[in-house]
Amino acid sequence: MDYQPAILAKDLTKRFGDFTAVDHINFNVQHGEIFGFLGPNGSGKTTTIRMLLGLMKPGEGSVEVLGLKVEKDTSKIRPRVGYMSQRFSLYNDLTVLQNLNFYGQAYGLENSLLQKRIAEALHMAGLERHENTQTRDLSGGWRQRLALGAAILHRPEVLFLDEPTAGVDPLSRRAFWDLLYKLVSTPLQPETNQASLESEMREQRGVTVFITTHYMDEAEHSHRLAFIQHGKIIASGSPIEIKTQKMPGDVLEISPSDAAGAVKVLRSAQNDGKLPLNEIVLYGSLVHVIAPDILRHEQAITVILQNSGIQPGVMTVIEPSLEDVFIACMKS
Amino acid sequence: MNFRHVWAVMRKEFHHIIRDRATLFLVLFTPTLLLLLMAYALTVDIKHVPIAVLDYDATQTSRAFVQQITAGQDLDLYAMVYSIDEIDALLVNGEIKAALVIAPGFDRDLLSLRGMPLQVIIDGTEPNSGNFAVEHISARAETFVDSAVLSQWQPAGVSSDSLSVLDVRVQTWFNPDLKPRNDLVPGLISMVLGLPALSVALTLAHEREHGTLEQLLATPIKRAELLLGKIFPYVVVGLLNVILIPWLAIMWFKISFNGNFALFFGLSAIFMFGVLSMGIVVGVFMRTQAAALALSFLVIFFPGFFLTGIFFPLASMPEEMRMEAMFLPGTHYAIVTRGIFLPGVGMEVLWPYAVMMAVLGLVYIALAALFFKKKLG
Amino acid sequence: MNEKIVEIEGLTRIFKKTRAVDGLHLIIETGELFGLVGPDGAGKTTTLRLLAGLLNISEGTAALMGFDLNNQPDSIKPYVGYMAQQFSLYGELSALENLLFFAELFDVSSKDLEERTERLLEFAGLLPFKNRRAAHLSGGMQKKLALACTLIHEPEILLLDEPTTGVDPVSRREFWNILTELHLRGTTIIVSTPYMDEADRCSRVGLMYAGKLIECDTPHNIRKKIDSEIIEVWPVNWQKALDKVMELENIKEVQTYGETLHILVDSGERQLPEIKRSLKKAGIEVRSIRVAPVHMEQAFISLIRRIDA
Amino acid sequence: MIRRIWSLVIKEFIHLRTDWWLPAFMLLGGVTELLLVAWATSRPITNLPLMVLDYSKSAQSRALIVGLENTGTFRAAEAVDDMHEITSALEKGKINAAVIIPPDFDDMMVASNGQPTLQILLNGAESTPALEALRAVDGLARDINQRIIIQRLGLRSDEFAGFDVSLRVWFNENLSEALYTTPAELGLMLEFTVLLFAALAFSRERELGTLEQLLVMPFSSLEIIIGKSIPVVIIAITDFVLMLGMIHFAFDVPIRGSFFLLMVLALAYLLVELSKGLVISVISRTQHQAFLLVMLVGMVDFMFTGYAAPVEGMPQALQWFANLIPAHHWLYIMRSILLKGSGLNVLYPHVLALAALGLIIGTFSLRFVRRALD
Repeated sequence: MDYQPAILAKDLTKRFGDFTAVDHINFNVQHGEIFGFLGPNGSGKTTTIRMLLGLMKPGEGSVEVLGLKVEKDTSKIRPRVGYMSQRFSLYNDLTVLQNLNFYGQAYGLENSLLQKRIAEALHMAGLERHENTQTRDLSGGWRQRLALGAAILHRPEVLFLDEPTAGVDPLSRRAFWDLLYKLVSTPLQPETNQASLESEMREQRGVTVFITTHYMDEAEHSHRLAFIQHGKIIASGSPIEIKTQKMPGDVLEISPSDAAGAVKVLRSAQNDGKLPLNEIVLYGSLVHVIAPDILRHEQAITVILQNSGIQPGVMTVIEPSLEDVFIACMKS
Repeated sequence: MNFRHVWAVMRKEFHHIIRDRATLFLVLFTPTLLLLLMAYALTVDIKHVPIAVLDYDATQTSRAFVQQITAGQDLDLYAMVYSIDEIDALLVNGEIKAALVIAPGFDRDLLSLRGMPLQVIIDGTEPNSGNFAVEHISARAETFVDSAVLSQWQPAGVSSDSLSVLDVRVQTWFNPDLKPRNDLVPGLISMVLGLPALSVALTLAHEREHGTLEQLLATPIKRAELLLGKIFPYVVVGLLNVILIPWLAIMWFKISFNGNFALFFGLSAIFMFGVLSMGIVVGVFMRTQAAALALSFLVIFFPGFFLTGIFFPLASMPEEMRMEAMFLPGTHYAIVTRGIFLPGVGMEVLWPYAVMMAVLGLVYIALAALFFKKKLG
Repeated sequence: MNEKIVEIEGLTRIFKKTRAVDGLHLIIETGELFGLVGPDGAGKTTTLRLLAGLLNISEGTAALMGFDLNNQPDSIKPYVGYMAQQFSLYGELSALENLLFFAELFDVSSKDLEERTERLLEFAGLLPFKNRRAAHLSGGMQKKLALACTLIHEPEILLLDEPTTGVDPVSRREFWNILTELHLRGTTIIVSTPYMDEADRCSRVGLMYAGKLIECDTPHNIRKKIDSEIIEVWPVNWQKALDKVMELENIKEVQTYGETLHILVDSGERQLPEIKRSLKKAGIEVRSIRVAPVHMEQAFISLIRRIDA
Repeated sequence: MIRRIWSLVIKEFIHLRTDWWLPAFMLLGGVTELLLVAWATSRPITNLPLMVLDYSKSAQSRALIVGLENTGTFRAAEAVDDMHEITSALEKGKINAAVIIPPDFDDMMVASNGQPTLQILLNGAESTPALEALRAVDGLARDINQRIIIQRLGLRSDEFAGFDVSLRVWFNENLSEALYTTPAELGLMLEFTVLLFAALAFSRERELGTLEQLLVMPFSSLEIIIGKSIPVVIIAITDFVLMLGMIHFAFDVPIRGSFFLLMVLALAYLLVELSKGLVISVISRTQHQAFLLVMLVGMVDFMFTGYAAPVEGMPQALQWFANLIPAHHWLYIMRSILLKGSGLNVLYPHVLALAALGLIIGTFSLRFVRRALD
């Protein structure tokens, strides 16, 4: 059997009138890989996912999922993939349990297995005591968790997640990523009758995950990433590759006494041409300044800050975070 | 009441209606299309009713009689039959709507003026055609009798004048030919103009379903302002129809419009306010659009169709139903439209109805405001 | 300057059986940028809705600018800007029309109207898109427009419920730049957020848990509350490393984040060599290991864990 | 496949339970509404307000007034003293008819060669009651005429059988309006219920955004359609039975034919309407649009059921068109089974027409909806 990537997109293009939402993008996702698909709002992420799922016909190009042509074999692919859409994957007027039951039955899970999976999903989502709550009464974070629980109920081979952790608290986001890792690293077991032969034939690989997120710290944990902007892929590779290739300089982390003030002062210095910095970013209570060979400017920065009555605090050169890279990419 | 708030909501609603072409088209033209359709379909003249004749008498007189009743366009002789069973079969099959049975001795009895042994059998499942046949046959029978009497008694000095003793002189006001279309079309306006009320019922539920209501509630807008702002755009949409519909009625259906158009327009506006307030009450109580739709069919559409006296005279309804009909703005408006179209009456006659519609509108909107919680939980 | 603009005492809201907000006490002074954080379902949204006058208070009192919410829920509305979590603009209306709509509802005088809408659109970077329908704006632009809508009446207090959820990092920063700007101008802002880097940008942070406020302090102090330093390890084999680290002594807590481990210790400097050694001995390869600054996120997780336990 | 469909059916029912107004409307609302409407409309036209201006004030004129009241068409007549009152009442629409009896009425009636006159004023602004009033007055006049003629000709009344045509009404011996109106009203409500709910099936999920999720699940489009349809059909058929029971027990509408046949054909009819509803559902982007389309389609159908006006009287083109309307055939079938006790041997042309239409509309709908969903 020829080697097939889990997802293969060739020259994928979609136009809406004059507007090209997705513009000849190419990528592949290997089995058992977490593939992060990052881009600003409106860059074509959701359109791409819709084409990958066969919800939208590509204008040009083709998509293969699990070695099958999406346009032709939609019905064969659907049972083997899971999808969590950005906002609306649950029925608001159904209870938590009813939603899960519906998902499970729709994917043909047998009763005992379904009960087991539902119990697991409830546990993962931390919703054990809320089975009978109507979904519209859940908080935003809980809703996302429930939607994820529902999407993996049938243990899909490929999981498409469109901003699964939006609005989810940090604790649950971590639990969620732990779970993703577990899914990816646990070999698929042919629990359902369908497709068992094929699954056995494939090697011991876990779930393939195609994920979009706006949390760059999360994205950092993907195996591979693609940045998309204006419908084009502008960078791809492992997080480290992207960081080393795409970063316009080093990052100096400063913890000044007044972070917002420090940004102002440094920006004006930058505008006056006193400091040749690429980027000055407020990062919580910290400030990141980015420039090639940053240590050259350390002294100047200290002086400028002190002159404005701001204590520069500790300054360390750190590995750039993906967020720094992302923003740098989007701005260039 | 801050009219700027009302205006703001109103403009927003307008945008909702106008920006979505398909909805705009449907909202604007559904009432007119329905009226056009109903005016055509509901006001047909009955013609060519198929009947069967069973002539036991089989005389020249009876044949002449049959000839006479089937002469015009009204009744068509479907078949001459020879037994009641045949009539039964034809009626069951729906091939005829009525049957005429001429008893043996028809000729003899008629000439001796002992009576008129005729029987008409009609299909009770479709009384419209059946009754029409009965009336037609009765009328013909009468003239037939008259001529029989005349031929017998002329020698004794009886003239045709003295036979029609009681001279009934009928004068029909406002609609001389009693054409149903002339009063049904004005009446139907009240029904089709009720349609925007159903749209209004949806708008509140729409905001609830889409989450925009939460944001709206956080503004200083008052309940009544919000509700009025939602109603007015549909009043305007309705009033566009109020211009279109009389034009259609006059130009297309050749119905005379005898009243004052400005008055008609003004009273229509009051009606729109009344019926839309009713719609907004539904919207206030229902959480989802689907439910709002269902309820408005129940309390606005069907009653507007059946209980407002358009098809069925209010006077003949049970007392309780008449009471209920009083709560429907459409009941009053149907009187108004007919009054303005046909007799062309003015405010001196119509003011009680105008007052009733306005009062109903105010009561409904007050009710809506009362039950519309400016809170989420 | 430092008056109490928000005073909450024993604020409670009960839904059927659950106490979504349970005896909340909080005082916020004029000009604060107050961040509300907490796990999902902690009651943040309910609190904000209560403050916006959208829900009835079950028990307790809350006053905004001296107006009691129990008695004068409508009096506060002109002074408050509220942005709901699922803020949906009217998609059929253009950006400008949305703005004008709220301006009129908030009684912005007509002479200010034009100047103010222009300024806000400019402020939100939406000037080139002012005639585009809201439905056709990108997610980030929609959020900025939503914020502009809540700012149109120049409210004294801003209540923002997870305003940046689903927004990309670039737009998120722009959004927060706007907030910081407002903060510097003296607007009181209460914002709930699941992003801990955002919490870090607040002047004060309240940590909610099960309807109660369990911590309330400056970000700096909250980070100190965990009383630890952090050693960040990126091992080759994550599961094995975790098992080993858990066995180590003198360790307060281990947090996992994807493939990285955050080990909370008393002193990073001192314990880093120890840990390096132990891992090496156990044959665990690491890609990197270093002492990392404590972020709000680690503090948050640690604090929540302590309560849970 | 069955399991997947079943899961959808369950989900739809849960929606209905949470949004309980919907089924309440379908089941109880429909029945209650039908009860009210039928109650209000199933009476013959009676009780019409009448004014009498009696210049004669004689025994003859009083007898005439009693005669008018005895027709049952009019309410007790209101006596007035001058013409002005009648004019104003007519203009205000307070009365449907007025009778003016001239001063010489009594004399003319009694005189051997007299020709009494009677003036009737009808309010044409309401033509239906006006026609009914005219009919009643005509009938009475005919009776009086006969009586006078007999009297004047010196006939012996015991030999005379009268010239009235005797009337027999088949299938509806008492000429009860209810037998005629209620099945049609039932048909109308049933149609709207089915159309409305089918039309919401997809437009609702599309508007709320859940349709996308449904489409990526391993449902085939056929399964989705079936799953969405079953609850509608179940509820509609229950609704039908309830409404049928109601008109049977409350309005004495008989079920003379085969109940089984009626149910089978009802089911067939519901499927046709369902198909139409589903098409509306996929072409509408919002629930609002779906509703407006239902109004249009539903009312077009209703016009051709023969409820308010017989189809036979319509222009030829419309009569031809009526044959394309499933509701037209269905109402004919329902009336025939209920009132005439007809069987398939009689109904087959309409049954075949319904089946053919069902097949065409159903196939089209299925292909159209599937294409829209894929």
